[in-house]
Amino acid sequence: MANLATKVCGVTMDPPLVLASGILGVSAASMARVVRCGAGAVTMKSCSLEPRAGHKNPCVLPFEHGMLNAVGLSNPGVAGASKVIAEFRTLSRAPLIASIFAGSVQEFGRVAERIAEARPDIIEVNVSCPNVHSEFGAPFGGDFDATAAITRAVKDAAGAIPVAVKLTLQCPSIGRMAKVCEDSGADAITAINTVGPGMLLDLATRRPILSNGVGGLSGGAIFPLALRAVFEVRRHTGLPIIATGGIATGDQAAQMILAGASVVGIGTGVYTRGVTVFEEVARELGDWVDSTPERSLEALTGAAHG
Amino acid sequence: MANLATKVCGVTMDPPLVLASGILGVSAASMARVVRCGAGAVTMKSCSLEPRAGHKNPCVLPFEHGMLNAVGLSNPGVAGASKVIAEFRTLSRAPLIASIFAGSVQEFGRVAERIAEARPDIIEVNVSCPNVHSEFGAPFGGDFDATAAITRAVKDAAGAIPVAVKLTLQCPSIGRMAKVCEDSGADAITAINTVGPGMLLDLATRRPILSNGVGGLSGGAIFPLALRAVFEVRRHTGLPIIATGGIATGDQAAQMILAGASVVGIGTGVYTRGVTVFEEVARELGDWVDSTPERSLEALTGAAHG
Amino acid sequence: MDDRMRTWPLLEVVEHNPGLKSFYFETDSEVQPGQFIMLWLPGVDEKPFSVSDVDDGRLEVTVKAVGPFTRKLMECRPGERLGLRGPFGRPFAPAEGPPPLLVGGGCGVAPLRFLHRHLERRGLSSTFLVGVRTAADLMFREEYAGGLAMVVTDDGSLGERRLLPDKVGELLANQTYGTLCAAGPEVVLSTLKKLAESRGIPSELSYERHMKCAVGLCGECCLEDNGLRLCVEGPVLRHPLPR
Amino acid sequence: MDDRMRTWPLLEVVEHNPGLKSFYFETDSEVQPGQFIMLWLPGVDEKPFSVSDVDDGRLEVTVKAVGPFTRKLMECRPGERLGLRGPFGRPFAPAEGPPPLLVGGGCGVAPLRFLHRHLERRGLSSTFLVGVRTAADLMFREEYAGGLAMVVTDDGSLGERRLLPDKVGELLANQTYGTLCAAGPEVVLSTLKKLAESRGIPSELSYERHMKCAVGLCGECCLEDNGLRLCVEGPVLRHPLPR
Ligand SMILES: Cc1cc2nc3c(=O)[nH]c(=O)nc-3n(C[C@H](O)[C@H](O)[C@H](O)COP(=O)(O)OP(=O)(O)OC[C@H]3O[C@@H](n4cnc5c(N)ncnc54)[C@H](O)[C@@H]3O)c2cc1C
Ligand SMILES: Cc1cc2nc3c(=O)[nH]c(=O)nc-3n(C[C@H](O)[C@H](O)[C@H](O)COP(=O)(O)OP(=O)(O)OC[C@H]3O[C@@H](n4cnc5c(N)ncnc54)[C@H](O)[C@@H]3O)c2cc1C
Ligand SMILES: Cc1cc2nc3c(=O)[nH]c(=O)nc-3n(C[C@H](O)[C@H](O)[C@H](O)COP(=O)(O)O)c2cc1C
Ligand SMILES: Cc1cc2nc3c(=O)[nH]c(=O)nc-3n(C[C@H](O)[C@H](O)[C@H](O)COP(=O)(O)O)c2cc1C
Ligand code: FES
Ligand code: FES
Repeated sequence: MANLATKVCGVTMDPPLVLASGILGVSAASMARVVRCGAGAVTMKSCSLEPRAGHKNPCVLPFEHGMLNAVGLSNPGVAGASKVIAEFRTLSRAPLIASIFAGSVQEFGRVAERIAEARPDIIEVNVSCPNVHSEFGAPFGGDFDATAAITRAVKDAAGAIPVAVKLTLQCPSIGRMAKVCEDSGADAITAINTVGPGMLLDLATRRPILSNGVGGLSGGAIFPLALRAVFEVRRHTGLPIIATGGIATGDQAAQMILAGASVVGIGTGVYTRGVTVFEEVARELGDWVDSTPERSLEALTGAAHG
Repeated sequence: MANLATKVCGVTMDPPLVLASGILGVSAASMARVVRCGAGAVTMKSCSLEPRAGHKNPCVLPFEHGMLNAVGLSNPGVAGASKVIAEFRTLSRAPLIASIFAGSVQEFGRVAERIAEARPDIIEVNVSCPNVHSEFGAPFGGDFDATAAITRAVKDAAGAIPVAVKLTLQCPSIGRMAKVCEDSGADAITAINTVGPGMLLDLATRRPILSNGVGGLSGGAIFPLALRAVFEVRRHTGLPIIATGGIATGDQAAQMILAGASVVGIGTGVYTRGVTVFEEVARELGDWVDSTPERSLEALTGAAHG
Repeated sequence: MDDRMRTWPLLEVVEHNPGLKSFYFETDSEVQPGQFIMLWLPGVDEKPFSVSDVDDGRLEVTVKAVGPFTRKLMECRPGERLGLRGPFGRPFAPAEGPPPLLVGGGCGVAPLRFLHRHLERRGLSSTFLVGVRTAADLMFREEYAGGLAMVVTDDGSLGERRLLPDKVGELLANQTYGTLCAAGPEVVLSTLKKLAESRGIPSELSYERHMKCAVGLCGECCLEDNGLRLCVEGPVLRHPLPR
Repeated sequence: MDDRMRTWPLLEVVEHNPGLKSFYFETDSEVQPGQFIMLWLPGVDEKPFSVSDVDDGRLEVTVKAVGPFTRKLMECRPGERLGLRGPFGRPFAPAEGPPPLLVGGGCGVAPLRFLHRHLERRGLSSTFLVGVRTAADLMFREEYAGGLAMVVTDDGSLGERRLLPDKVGELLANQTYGTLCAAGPEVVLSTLKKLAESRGIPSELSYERHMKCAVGLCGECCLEDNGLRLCVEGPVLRHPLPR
């Protein structure tokens, strides 16, 4: 089978399939298991300076076409996350991406500085979580200047550790936003976070089902939106792209590669196809690469733009 | 069964199920048939000042979770549309909503003036089509000032005919946008248009499948986004709402009513459930209304906010 | 093959006459005679074509070059990947009882040929009449020259020199058929419809209109009088018509 | 009932002891003993509960009031609508061969009772032992007081005065069982696991951890040592463990 190993910001992921942030990313043991199930790298659940409790249940809500979630960024804080990184290193040699968020530009810098000490392979900057408006104001990810400032602050704090900025569709132009990140020093783009938010109501009680009222949309429903986002990011920048959004098959992963992704993130696919989705997508992706004249993922990356 | 007849801007729709714009809305005969299949009102395909050819095929692309389309607003121009209105009046007594779009504020006024002469029951202003960027610039629907100006221009031209503004999610806040429309004189809000746009690629040819490259996302995938949009519009305004986006069942229609919709639009549901979707949703909606203590749609409208 | 677009390698191309070819694709779908597929030439356009046979896992469409799309299609070679979605639409549904009369005019021969073979494979008999302007327009000439179908041409270059509707009138007068199944130019169809009506038998007629979505949404293919969508309620309509 | 949230009317509530009740819902789902559902009190919270029986289209859960959620639940009356999604997780799968030993401790009685009835309805025999601190903690006391199950209590208020693991040790020493199936506090489970190991029989143990998503995404329920998700790979784990 084709060699799928892929280098992003100097970090080798084999296969180029990454566990997306917020999925099974709270403990070292669970991330190590995801690696045993075929992931080439894992992303931790986003962490903040201090621990956060998150929202009450229901906070995850499957529906016919995907999933709504409003977990509320529950996390053990950067200190707890750093311990998890250290523990993960004892269990697995796969690359680990730490994900961070914060309520201000300065705080992003502080969290980055702290997490950098734990030496993750990449720091992913979550400027785009749709579930924490009230506490942190509108998501930074919709604002070019705020995103630029956060990117610079995190880069300053991260030292040699590469920084990926995770973008949202809830912005005027995701392509231009990616360019802003590139110009501000980002080393990679992750696209996309959940879409919306959305809502589902229960007819009997007439209430939103999610305890938070609304939640971010993920899964199959958003695949075409994520694909087009990746296509746009590639048109606007030369940065490597971690493509995330609705991917659960090799066909979808391949579309992302053609659109410009270097590696592919899987979140909700762990639900729709089970945790061995990584093994399965790797096999399907490999078969596809083998069926092309190029027989090389790198040569296929962005080929839809050719 | 419960009486479902609903008055919106003085126009009675029975049942309160509207054929959404762009679906079977090009000829009088097809709209009349949709009424025979149970729709309480029909919306015409959006028309512009001059005729437009639209995009080549493929321009409509079903996928697992919905549909992408980039029909490109093909239409016979306002003169042709006016003839269709006249013909529809000879075939059906159901209310007809004319949908208009244009490339400038002034032109919106001119199209409104012309279409008003044909006396549709409501004029719907499509400020939000995602498929005509290049020719008309970024969609007006993302810009508060542009949408306000268009609303005023159309209201001025429409005389006594009520005006509904059709909003998109691709704006900073759909609730605030609705308020802007209300303040500018709109009589109703239609929410939402298609989402995105999105893209799907063919692996073999490595091209986007849609001739236009990208297309608007509709159908089941967007229902939670549309529901939350309607909820937000209701929170920000007192205007009646025509809720559109992913609705194909009575349960979904009922969720929209609870979120604040007065009537419900169905587009892609005509594909997923067949053209008799209107009859079926009316029956299901009626059963639900009968199962509530209120037994009245009006009393249930917006009840999720209570 | 389903409603979603997917590309398939072209397995084989057979030229019947200049500008008249059959194209073969692998298929995994149940297709009924009278149904059509949407054929996508990437970068060019996508157009509807009747399926002219499905046999042994191979789907066949037979196309006449009439304009830009069909001319481009004539240049396609085996191995190229073309997009297919479908099958779409209501197929022929001849009534049980006396055998049907199958009538194909021009490109309308394609779906009737599938119907004819389909009935034959089920041990059902039918009478098959094809009519074209001139011999060079005839799809599957090889087959029909051998007598599998009655052939009429406007110019007498093959089979009887006769206008198609005249021949149908004669057949209907001399024998009892269960259903008249036909495809061809709309003017021909409306004459055939009247002939069937006057004999008191139902007709199943396939109409060719421009199609865009093929899934019943865009309204492009709707009939002017009753709003029926030819891509869903058609392309084969039974007379008298449904709602 | 499925993965998606839906509200169902509460059909009936049966009080076993103060703060210990069974709740009944209509159901259309196949549920296996050992599986759990997520129960939503709108406006309050949503928590996991083992199904304690499914009989005649009625799903039963049996709950002990231990905190804010379960106390609120005790106030629910028939007719109220509560949300359910599920069933989730891996059920008990006792090996074929000699009958299993079923052991329920505390609230762990609930899933074992379902398993016991389930086996009974299939004509399969099993030995059923339940253990609680004191008689008032026993779910289905009415049933077990009658001898359907062996009962041990820490304080001797019902059945034998005996610690649950001791009793299990005795049973295992005196008879051959195919599988040890158990649910209860984790400390008890780890003792039982060792007992089964020392006898060389597999154990199927149900673990109760806090759950959030119940569909294998959030990571809340993962085991510290191997990362298994109790909502998917559990709550019933077979020892030795899978990957
Ligand atoms: C349900 C359905 C089934 C069809 N089945 C077949 C089939 O099996 N084989 C086939 O060859 N075509 C079939 N067609 C017609 C086919 O779609 C057209 O031939 C095609 O659109 C021509 O595209 P073009 O760009 O080459 O020519 P266009 O530019 O679209 O047309 C060129 C000229 O040819 C005329 N024309 C279009 N179609 C025909 C026709 N069928 N016969 C004569 N003149 C025509 C047009 O009116 C125009 O004047 C079918 C159409 C429909 C709706
Ligand atoms: C798979 C699974 C199946 C379950 N099945 C059942 C069941 O059938 N019946 C049932 O009553 N409960 C069951 N539980 C436990 C149930 O989910 C908890 O009782 C519930 O979360 C308590 O919520 P609360 O807000 O009332 O109390 P909390 O505030 O969550 O807890 C209050 C106190 O009780 C303790 N506690 C929690 N659960 C238990 C327990 N089961 N026994 C003793 N102490 C406990 C907590 O640690 C805490 O100290 C199950 C849990 C899981 C994970
Ligand atoms: C339950 C859940 C929790 C998530 N939590 C986070 C998070 O903490 N940080 C983050 O950047 N993204 C988070 N996401 C977003 C995912 O990482 C991913 O970007 C998104 O779900 C789209 O990918 P998918 O369709 O494969 O799930 C979460 C998604 C889900 C479903
Ligand atoms: C094929 C197609 C064409 C459409 N054309 C228009 C249009 O011309 N004008 C408009 O305002 N909306 C148009 N729409 C958007 C619909 O009216 C509707 O807002 C959207 O599809 C969401 O509803 P649905 O999920 O029920 O389809 C179109 C949608 C589709 C699928
Ligand atoms: S081709 Fe679109 S409705 Fe028939
Ligand atoms: S409860 Fe979320 S992974 Fe198990």
